[in-house]
This record gives sequence, C-alpha cells and structure tokens, in this order.
Amino acid sequence: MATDKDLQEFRAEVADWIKHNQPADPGFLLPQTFMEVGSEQVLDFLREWQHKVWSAGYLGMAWPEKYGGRGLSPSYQNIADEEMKLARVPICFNVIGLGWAGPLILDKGTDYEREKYLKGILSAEDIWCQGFSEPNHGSDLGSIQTRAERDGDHYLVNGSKIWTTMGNYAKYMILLARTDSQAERKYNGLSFFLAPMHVDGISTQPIKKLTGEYGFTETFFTDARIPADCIMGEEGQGWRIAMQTLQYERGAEAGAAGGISILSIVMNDLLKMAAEIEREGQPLLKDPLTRDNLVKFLIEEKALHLAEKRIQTPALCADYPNSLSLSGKLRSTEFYRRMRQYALNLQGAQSALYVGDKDAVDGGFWQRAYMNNFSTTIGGGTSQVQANIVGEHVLGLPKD
Amino acid sequence: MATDKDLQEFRAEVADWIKHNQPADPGFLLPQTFMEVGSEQVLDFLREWQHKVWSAGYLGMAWPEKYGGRGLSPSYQNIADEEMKLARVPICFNVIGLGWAGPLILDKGTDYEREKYLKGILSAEDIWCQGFSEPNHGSDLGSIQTRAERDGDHYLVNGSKIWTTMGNYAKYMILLARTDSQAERKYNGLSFFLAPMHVDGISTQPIKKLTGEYGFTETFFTDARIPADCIMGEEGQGWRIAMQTLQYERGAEAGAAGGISILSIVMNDLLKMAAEIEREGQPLLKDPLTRDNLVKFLIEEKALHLAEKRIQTPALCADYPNSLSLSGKLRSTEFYRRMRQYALNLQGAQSALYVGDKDAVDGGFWQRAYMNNFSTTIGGGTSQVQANIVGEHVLGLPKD
Amino acid sequence: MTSRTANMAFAFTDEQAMILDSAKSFCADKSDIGTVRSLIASDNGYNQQVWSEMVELGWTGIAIPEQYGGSELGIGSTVALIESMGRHLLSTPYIATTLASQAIMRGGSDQHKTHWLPQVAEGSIGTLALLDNEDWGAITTSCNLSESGDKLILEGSKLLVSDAAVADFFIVSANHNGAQVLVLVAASSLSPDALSRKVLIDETKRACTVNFSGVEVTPNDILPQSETALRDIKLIGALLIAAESTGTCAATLDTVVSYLTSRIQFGRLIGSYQALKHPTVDILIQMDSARSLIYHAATVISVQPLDQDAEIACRMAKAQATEALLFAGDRAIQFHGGMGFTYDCDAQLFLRRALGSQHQYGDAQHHRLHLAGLLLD
Amino acid sequence: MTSRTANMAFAFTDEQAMILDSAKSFCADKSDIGTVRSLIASDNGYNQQVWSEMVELGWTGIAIPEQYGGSELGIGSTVALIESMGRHLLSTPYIATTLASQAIMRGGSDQHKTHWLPQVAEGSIGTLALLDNEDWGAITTSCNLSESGDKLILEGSKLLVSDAAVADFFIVSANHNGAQVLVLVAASSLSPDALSRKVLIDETKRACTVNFSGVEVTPNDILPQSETALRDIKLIGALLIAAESTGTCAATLDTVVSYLTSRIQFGRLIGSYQALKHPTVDILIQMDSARSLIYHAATVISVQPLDQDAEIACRMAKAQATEALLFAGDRAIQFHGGMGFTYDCDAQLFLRRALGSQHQYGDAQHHRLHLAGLLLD
Repeated sequence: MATDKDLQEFRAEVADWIKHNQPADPGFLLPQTFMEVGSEQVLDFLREWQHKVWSAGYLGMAWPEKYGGRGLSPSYQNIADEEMKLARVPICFNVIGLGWAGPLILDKGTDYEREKYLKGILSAEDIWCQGFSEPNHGSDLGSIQTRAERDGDHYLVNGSKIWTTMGNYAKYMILLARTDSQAERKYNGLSFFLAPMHVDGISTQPIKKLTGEYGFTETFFTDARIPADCIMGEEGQGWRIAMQTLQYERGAEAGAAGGISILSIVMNDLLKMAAEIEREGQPLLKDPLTRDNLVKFLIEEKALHLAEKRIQTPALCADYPNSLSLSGKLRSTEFYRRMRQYALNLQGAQSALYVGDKDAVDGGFWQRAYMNNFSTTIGGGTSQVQANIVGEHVLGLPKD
Repeated sequence: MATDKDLQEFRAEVADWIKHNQPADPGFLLPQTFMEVGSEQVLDFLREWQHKVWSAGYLGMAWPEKYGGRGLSPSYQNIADEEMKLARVPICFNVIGLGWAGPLILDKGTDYEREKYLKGILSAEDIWCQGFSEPNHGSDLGSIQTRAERDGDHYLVNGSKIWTTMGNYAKYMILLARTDSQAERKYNGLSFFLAPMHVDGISTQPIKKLTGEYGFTETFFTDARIPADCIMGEEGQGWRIAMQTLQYERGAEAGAAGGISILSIVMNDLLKMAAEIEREGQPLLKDPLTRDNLVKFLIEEKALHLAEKRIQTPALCADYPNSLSLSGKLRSTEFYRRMRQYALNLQGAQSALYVGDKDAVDGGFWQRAYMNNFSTTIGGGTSQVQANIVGEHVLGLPKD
Repeated sequence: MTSRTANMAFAFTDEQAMILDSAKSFCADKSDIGTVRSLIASDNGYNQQVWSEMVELGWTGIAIPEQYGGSELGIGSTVALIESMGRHLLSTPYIATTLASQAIMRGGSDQHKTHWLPQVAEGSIGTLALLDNEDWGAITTSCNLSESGDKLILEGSKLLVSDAAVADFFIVSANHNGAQVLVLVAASSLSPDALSRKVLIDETKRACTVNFSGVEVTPNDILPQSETALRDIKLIGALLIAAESTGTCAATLDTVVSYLTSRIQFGRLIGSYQALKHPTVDILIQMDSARSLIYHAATVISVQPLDQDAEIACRMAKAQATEALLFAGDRAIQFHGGMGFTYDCDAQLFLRRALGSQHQYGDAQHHRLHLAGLLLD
Repeated sequence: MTSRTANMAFAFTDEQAMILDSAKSFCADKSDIGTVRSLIASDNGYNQQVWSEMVELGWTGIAIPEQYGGSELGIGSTVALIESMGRHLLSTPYIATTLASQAIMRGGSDQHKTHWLPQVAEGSIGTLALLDNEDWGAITTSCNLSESGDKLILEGSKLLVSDAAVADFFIVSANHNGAQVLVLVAASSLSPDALSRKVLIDETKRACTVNFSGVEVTPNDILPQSETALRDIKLIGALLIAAESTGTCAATLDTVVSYLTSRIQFGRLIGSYQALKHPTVDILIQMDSARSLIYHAATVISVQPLDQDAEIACRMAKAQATEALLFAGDRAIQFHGGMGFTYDCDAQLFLRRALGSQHQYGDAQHHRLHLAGLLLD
C-alpha cells in the first residue's frame, strides 16, 4: 500500500516532470478533447506527447508491467492525472484505447489479445476508434444494422458507422455488428470485434462539427474482410460486451489508464477569465448579478465534486444507492453546458468573436468549449435519455 | 355603436358608483376566487354584493334585457369589470353561472331555459356549480363513470363528482353523465344536464383545500331523480356541449357576463408590497438581484398583456394562428405561480406567517394566493396537459 | 476546489452510522404522518413522551462535551439526526435547543456551561431569539440592554422565536455598550404576557413573538464570547435547517414517486410521462446535491470558532437545501393534480415546510451574497 | 400596465401588412439555406444583386422622410422586414445602414440630411462605430476628437463595426470638448489599413475593427443633436437586433419542429416525447413573447426623440428576444442529437446567430438594469 507520504512525494515528482517537459505552444490549435483531432499535424503532435508521458512512466501506471504498465496502485495514476490536468498539458488522446478497449481487453481479453494490443495503446502507436453508433439510429444500439457474415476464416462486414472519433487515423476499431439477423431478441444477434481498420472495404468520411473542426468520421464497410479471430468472446455476446465496455468510461477518466484528461474547465478558469472584463463601466466581478450567478455555479461545482467522494461512503448513499453514479453524466455534462454558455455571456461583446480572431478571449477557447460540450450531452445517451435512466433505474418510475 | 366618449363617461360613472358602494371590510376573510366560498357567512355577503352590482346595472350588461341584462355592447361590461378589478371590490362569485352555464344557455338553450335560468344567475339568487370531473379520472373526461338512466320522465343518476365548487350551496349543476355505456366511442355515451341540486339522492361532502379553506365539495348521486327535461340538447351530445361550455371560460372573463373578477394580482401589487420590506439592512427595492427579478416578471407580464391584444390583429399571428389563444392558460397560470411564489420570498422571514396572524404581510394574502394558484395550473387541464395541447395543436407535434 | 483539499470531503464514523440508523427507525416509528397531522392541533406541536425518549437516547447531549454530561460527538453528528427528523416531519424543540446550547458552548462562561449544558443534556429546552424584523441579513438589532444600578434591563421584542412557549431559557441578541451581545434569559424572568403565538404557514412548527421589555438580567448573563458565538450560531442554524429541509425533500420525493408509480391517467401510469418523470429526477438531483453539501458541512464544522471552510460549507448547504425543497414541494402539489390541491394530501405539508424554512437563518440569496465575498474577492 | 394605456398596444396598417407579405416572400426566395451557406465563404457576406433589389423595392428608404427620397413609413415599419430577414438569415448591410441613417435623421443638420439620406434611400451603405471595448454598457468612449487648426483629428479604434468593409460612411462616437458626440466619417477618408476584419462566431455576418486614428474631419461633420441621437440609436439598435433575433428564433423553431416530426427513435417519432415536446413549446412561448414585444415597440417608437414608453418597449424587446433565441439555438442543437453536432445541420447557424447577437446593443441583463431604473424607482 502506498502511504500518504509516498503519494505526496510522487505528486511532487510528477509536478516537477511536467514543469520540465510541458511542450511549448505548437503554434496551431490543440484539441480540447480527443474528438477534435482533425489533422495529421495535430495527430503527430499528440502521438509524440502521449508517447513521452508513457515513456516517463505516467501512463498506464496501474496496468501490468508486462503490457507496458507499472503495476502500481491506481492512486498513482489519479495523482498523475490530476497534476496534468492542473498544468493544462495536452491530452493523452488515444482515449478509446486507454479508456474502453484497453480496460476491456485487460479485464476480459485473452492473453493473446493482451499481448497484441495493450502496449500499443499506451505508447500511442496504435490508435483505436469505436464503432457502435449508426446513422439514423442514434442512442438506440438495439437497432444496429451493420452485418458481419461468417465467410470461412473471415467475417464479411457491410454497413456504416457514424461518430467514429479518429476513424481516419485509427488502426483498430471496437466494432459492434449483427451476426444473426434472426435472433429472437434483437440484442442477442450482435457480436463484438477488435477489428483492424486498414483492410480493403473500409473507408472513412470526415464529419465537420458545428465548431468548424473535424475529428469524427462516418465509416463505411463494403464487404470488408475482418479475420474471424478478431471476434471478442463469442457470436451473440456483443451486446453484453458493449455494455461492459461502456462501464469503463467513468473508470477511464478516474485513472484506469490515466492521463486522458478530457477537456476540464473548472470554475477557477472562469473566474480568471472574468477578472479582466468590464460591465456597465465597472469590473465584471463587482456586478452583483454576476456574483450571484458565479456563486450558484460554484455551489453546483462543489456538489459535483462532493458527489464523487460521497459515492465512496455507502452509508451516505443509503436512500438510492445507485443515484449518484447513474446521474453523474447528466449532472456534470449539463452543468458544463450551462457554465460554458454563461462564460460566453460574461465576455460581453467579445463573445461574438471566434477561434482564429486575435482578440477572441483565450483564443476562442470558451466558444469552442461551449459548442463542443454538446458532444457530452448528446453522445453516450442524450441528457433526455439519461434522465429516463435515472428516473427508471434509480427512482423506479415506469418506462415511457 | 358606443363612441370613445360614451365609454369614457361610462368608466367615470362606474368608478364613481364603486366609490360610493364599495362594501366595508366585513371583518372576516373574503375569498380570492369563487373557489374559496367556505361558509354561509361568506356566501350571504357575496350574494348581497353581486345582487347590488346587478341591480346597479353593472352585471350582465351584454345580456338581453328580457333575461335581466341591458343589451349593451360588451365594451361596457369590459370597462365595468376593469374598474371593479382596479378598485378591488369583492368578486361576483356565481362564476359557473355567469361564465359557463349562462353563456351556454344564452347561446344554445331553449327560450324556456333562458326564461327559467338566466335572471337568477345574474341576481345571484341561483348559485350554479359544475359536475364534470370525477374522483380518479382527473383530466380525462372521456372516462366519466357517473350514470344517468332514463326512468319514465326522470333520469336516475348514480355516481360521484369531485371539485364541485360551492356544491353545498348551489341550486343547479351543469352535469355531465353517461347515458349510454355501450356507445362505440366513449365520448358518444355522455349527456349534459341542467340538473337541480335540491333533490333526494344528492349529497355533498366539503373538501378542505391545501390552504385550509373550503370551497369545493365531492358530490354523491344515489338514485338521484333528475327530471328528463333537464337534459340539454339530446342524449349523446354531452361531450360536444361540454367542450362548447369550456370555450366560454375565456369569454366569461373577458366580459360575457361580467364582473366575475377572479383573483387578479398584478405586478404593481407586488411592487407595492415590496416597498416596505428590508433585505440585508437595505430597502428591498434597492437590492440589484431583486430588481432584476422584478423586471423579468414585469417583462413577462407586459408580454402577457400584449398577447391579449395581438390576438386581435391576425396579421401579427400569421405563423401559428392559434398559438396565443391555445397557450394562454399555460402562459398566464404559470406566470402567476412563479410570481406569487416569488412574492413570498420577497417577504423575508415574515413569509413564514399565515392567514390569521396579525403580522402576516397583507393578512396572508400572498400565501393564500400562491397556494390557491395551483387550482389554475391543475384544474381545467394541468399545465403538463396544456403543454401537450400546444405542442400538438399549434406546432403539430405527434401525440405521446 | 482542487483535489488537493478534497480529501476532507466526508468523515463518517461507525458511531455516526449507528446514530443515523437509530435516528431513522426512531423517527419513522414515532412520527408517522397521522401523528404529524394530529400534532398540528396540539398546543406545543410535539409529544412530550417522544421528547423524553429522545433525551433518554442521549440526542440532546450529542454535541455537548463529556464534562458537561454530553457524549461529545460534535455538532456535525446532529446533522444526520436532524435530517431524519425532517424526513418524518418530526418537530420537537431539538433544533432550537441544540442551537441555544451551541451558543453557550461557543460564547458562554464556564459558569454558563456548568449551569446550563448538563440541564440541556437532560432535557431542558432552550431557544434563540435573534430576529428583529423580516430581514435575516440585518447585522444590527433594535433590542437594547441598559444599565439600571447593578442590573441590566432588556428592551425590545424578538420575532419568530422557535418553541418559545416551552423554552426554559432564551439566548437573546441585544446592544450593550455599543456592541451586540448575546444574553441568557431564563423563561422564569419573562412577564406573563411576554409570548404571543404566531400563526405559521408550517403548521408542524411553533414560534412566538417574545417581548423581552423590562426583563432584568445581570452582566453575568452576557456571554463573554458573544461576537463569535453570534456569528457561528447563525451559520450552524443555517446548516441545521438545511439538514432538516433535505430530509423533508427526501420525503417529498418519496411521496411524488409513490404517486407517480400508482396513479393512472389516459391509460398510463403517470410516472411514465417525461413531463413528470424528468422534473422528478431534478428533485432527486437537487436533493442529492443538498445532501452532499450538508454532510460535507457536518464534516468540516468543529467545536472551534468556525473557519472559512466551515462558513462556506454551511452557507452552501443552506442555499442549496432551501431551493431544493421549495422546488420539490411546489412540484409535489402540481404532480398530485386535484389531490395535491387538498389539505389531505401530504404534499401541502412539505410545501408549507419549504415556505416556512426558506428564510430561516437566511435564504439562498442571502447566503450566496456572503459566499460571493468569500469566494470571489 | 393597466387597461387604461393598453389601447396603443399595436398599430398595424395595411401598408405595413403589404410590406410584411412582400418581405416574407422576398427573403424566402432570395435566401434559402444553401445560399446562406454559400455566402459564408464570400468576402462581404451578401449578394450585391439582392441588395440592389432591396433598394429597388424601396426598403432602404422606408424610414426616411419623403423630402429626402424615402417613403416615410417610420422606423417601426422596418421591424417586420428585419424579422423576415432574420428568419431566413438574410444578412445584408440593411440594419447597419438603417441605424446610420437614423443617427443622421435624429442628430444631423439639414445639410447632413440633405446630403446623406437620399443616398441611403438609393443604396449607399452606412454603419455605426460606437463600441470601444467589450462593454455595451459603457457610457464613455476612449475615442477623441482634437483640434488641429480648423480641422479635427480623430484618435482611436472602434470594435465590431458591422459591414465596415462595404460602408460608404461611418457614424463614430468620440469625445469633443468634454462631451460625447457623433461624427460623420466618409469611408474615403480612412487610411488604407484602417479596417481589420474580425472572425465572428456568426459566420453569416461581417464586422471589422476600424482604426480612425488620424482621420481628419471638420466641426461640420459633428451631428448637432448628438446626445439624443446617440441615446436613441442604441435603443433602436437593440430593437432591430431583437426583431432579427425573433425571426431567427422562428426559423429555429421551424427546424426543430420539422426534425421532431420526422425523426424516429426507439420506434417513435421523437416529437412524441414530452422531454422534447414541452421545451419546444417553451421555445414557441418565448418567441411569441418576443414577437409581441417587438411589434409593440415598433408601434410606440416614433420620429421624435424616444419617450419613456418607447425606451421601455425597446429594452424589453431586446431583453426577451436575446434570451429566447439563445434558448432556442441551444435546444435546437441538443434535440437534433448527433446531427445537431455537425456543421451541416442548420441548428449551428441559429446558435451562432444567437451568440453573435446576444450582446449587440446590450444584453438582457444590461437592458433589465436600465428597465429597473425606469420601472422601479
């Protein structure tokens, strides 16, 4: 067990490493999340950075040594993540690998799969993407139409996927496809693949986001031949494995692989921004309405932070034991949506400027952040679907 | 046609009459709406007042002379209503008669029915109540269970009604009951009665409201014998007539009978209340947050008032011609709910006091007003049902 | 806000867990809704027998040091207890007495403590008399202590003094020699017509206007550390009301959920309508936030004069809990439809509690105003 | 607020109805969404041919007196027109030019009017240059006019000057002899590098920072009634942006409704879910309020210096319209789900318009602050 003193020393070590290794401003716009990797230039930069973090030993700290990790307690990774967030270093961008595919393979994969995939995830050599959502089916994974038909030692895959983050750069995809269209329950006909992307019959089409950036693709499968041994588990287990995978999402952020550092803006950043701005001829921070609004957000942020801790004391969660965990996404993504929208209002007339304008506040950081935030209130189950989940699975309210 | 000058003179006349006839404080609590007539004492007081208003010629001004009205343009009634509201005279409490039964009988009744019922409605000799809602069926009138079976020259009525305003004082009820339980569409089996209340087999049970007041009853029918000629229209037309009746509701307020003056609190009243109160050691009206909130309400109130006028200029309502009328109840009742709730917050510590406490602000007027307001966001279709109506019938969104 | 300080988010000992469990079952047993309603008609609003059992269980001594007969578990430990009381609308003079004894602990002389704290642990009832007008944000008082020989004479009235009719002693704020002090007044020294009972919107509670004019005290009755004590008991008052409100919010949620899962309209359980389902989820989320904040405040509060972290925590808790309960109570009426409009429906009890509590020890806006000073400047 | 004054809520003449009809079909014809998107890449953000047709239709002269070549229908008549433009995201220098000509009408000398107003009616483009920093609420300016012989030299820059790149003249606020004045600057007198184009979040609009330093003017270029004109054009600016925003809000609503009535998820049209249906109704209600307020403001505004009713009406209109559109735009993205997250979905155009417009001529909070002074004191 790591002692408090060990961890404290480790924190100082990481902070020191960051100080000496934090990359200089590359002169081009870095992504706020892994969903805005829109050019080779950005890709190369981030690949190099993640490799550096991993080489220094600050990524995959809780993964076994033989797969590129360090076999330490997750506390270390948490601390490394926290310090990197605080220092605002670039993101470790291979998020689907680090947060979903990696934990899944570690947890449920075969030794062969672990050997083959894990180190490349950490080193950023192998970029991973995710193929669950399909055009026209949004949140409803049960309706997946992409077919995978067994053809000798391959599956022939046909169909298309959408919202494939870094689909155009990824080497592997975690793919959910239908192997049995006759299955009695539609969820039973799905299978899960660790599929190579660089095979004939797979093509990608970048999707331009509302911010004007790229980062997603639509991915098309036309008789794409995926080796049969890329299936994970067995035919028909896809749904169960996919659900399992979605569970890692929170874990990933909490440090399972570490250093993922998705866009993190805290109230302190907003207060810093607000300090320079005038309203009605006075400093903004003297405005009573602004003060009241900021405090409302601070209370809400505090409650969000506390919820993370309260989960760890079950006696304090006795009423609805799964409430805080199931409502976590809804609470935090909607908080950030409102907070980031409000950040634009605080900017006054300058809020009309955008990324690329030299006078834009923080280079348009907040404008991007607000708009990109919709990926979190839409993706992975919209806020409306999340509210249903909480209502039904926490409170026991009837389904629609 | 009444000229502007005529109307202006009339306004002065009414104002003068009110000045000389406004009753003194009776020493007991007067109702805020017709739904709080909870004692004989209050009943007698209001009956006398309505009779006086009618005798003076300020009620039923647009109804024909032979039925107790004056046959004048509705503009006169509007003006009389406005002046009475402004002066805060007691309400003309026979609202179901004045606003629903009266207009219906005028519009669709026989000469016999007009002769028999209308004058008593205006003079307040005959109190009317309404029997649509039933226990356990809330907003869903299609589910009405109260049966009326033809038995010679009577109908035998069995069942129960709820939320009967003044059920214990009323002489007549507009009653919706099922005459044909085999009808293919459940709405076709209903019939509409102008039913006498003072017959054997009808009993009432007062309902205590959340405010602690009375005013509603539950009404029980046990082989109650209602003369067959009390049916309005024909058997099976009940649903259509009831829908027709509900249409008068707005018209009634707008002066069809006049002087109904349901609880009307405008922002001016709230500003007046707020003028005396302190917050953080300062006058409340100097508090910037309070000011911002009050202005928000003032804007909303202005928009509500303007909507009433905009309806009269169809060119300005071309997008969604029925929008303002169908959303009217939702907009105004929810505005008042929030405004009245906020009024309590403004009172500071005194908001904890209630009707009957000598220190309660305005005798607890606002406390009662907020709680009673729920009758408007629940009754006549809850706000949630109203939102569905607007979504479906204005915007064309699909049904649930 | 950073991870560096987040370690002290919650402390929850086994002892506290035991108290919580016992509080839950006690309050559920003693305060079913029928009992709550029957006590509305009673003079004092609570059952003397239940109060005695609470004293027996040691609850009145939880926050009192062992040397004065308490169990010295700290004021934070009362939070879970009071939350349970709020959940069952169990109104007793517990909050009033706890605050009055906190005033003595934090501001009193050894003599005050030796005299009063053991009595409180054994069931004596105290209450605070702080409010001069409608404004909990006022920092001055219109009550005065003036010299008369070696005595001091009180002049003035206090509003909304909780459980005044059963109190054995009062802690009164008044001006003395240019400063605001807290002075201990025994119930026995009040004039017979000093109390006038108020009609409260929350019918499960009791409060009086108390006229202290003419009451004689001595300089020894002034709490020597009045300034700190006054500041701290207002903050602790805010926290305890927040805890009680959060409990009531949970009860409101239960009642709403139970109706939404049993009532059928238009052929469907009404809880299946998102227009009811989603706002009910909002109630849960708001309640969860309030609960995180009250337990956090319970963790960082101490017997020392409250530090800035504790002040922030208490204020945040009250700001959140107040608004959460009002939202819940308002929606509870609405979602019960016609039933919600009746006195018989429990929703009105919750809404009235919300309205009665929102300003006690400062409303949300009051606390945010002070938080702004602490967090933004 | 009482019925006594409500008679003047709306005036709407047959002439105005005709303009409205013609505006609706013109904007729909000329500004389908493909055209809007293609103009994003253009330098000036609008089609010169369309602008010429608008001039041809007499729209640039609507608010200009007949003696100066206009049709003298009043500034109120432009509201319906601009609403239609907003509805189809038809961005031209119409608003900028209308405001610049209002400044001349309200503050200019006969000579100014005689020179510029007929040109505007015939298609000359003007714009306002008022903003010194991010604060629309500022009442001072950092631009100065200093004497140099019988000339005056301007010193300073103005931010977010709409359509500056195509403007023939500018109305600039600057300090002169201790007062803030409006001064007329012809585009020809700017230095070649005076304009720097801004990157706007609303890509359908154009604005520049304009550096006026060193520009020579004469005392005759100062508008004699600058004070009133400055006050009034800010209010009229607020109203016109409110009108445009309300139009865009209607477009947003249409787009949402169309998606909700065609997209199927979990086997149902998504518009059948109350979680989407009811907030969409909220958009309608907010838009309806904005529309009532802008048409009312259009009714009470006049060629005279604006009276208090007109000021209240303009401020209410902007406060409401701004917030309505931002709410609608935000929900439009959300309700389109994954599609809403793409650049191809029109929802982003509406949201960006909302973000670009919220502070123009003051945001909601700014106007409520001033309304408080007018309504509460």
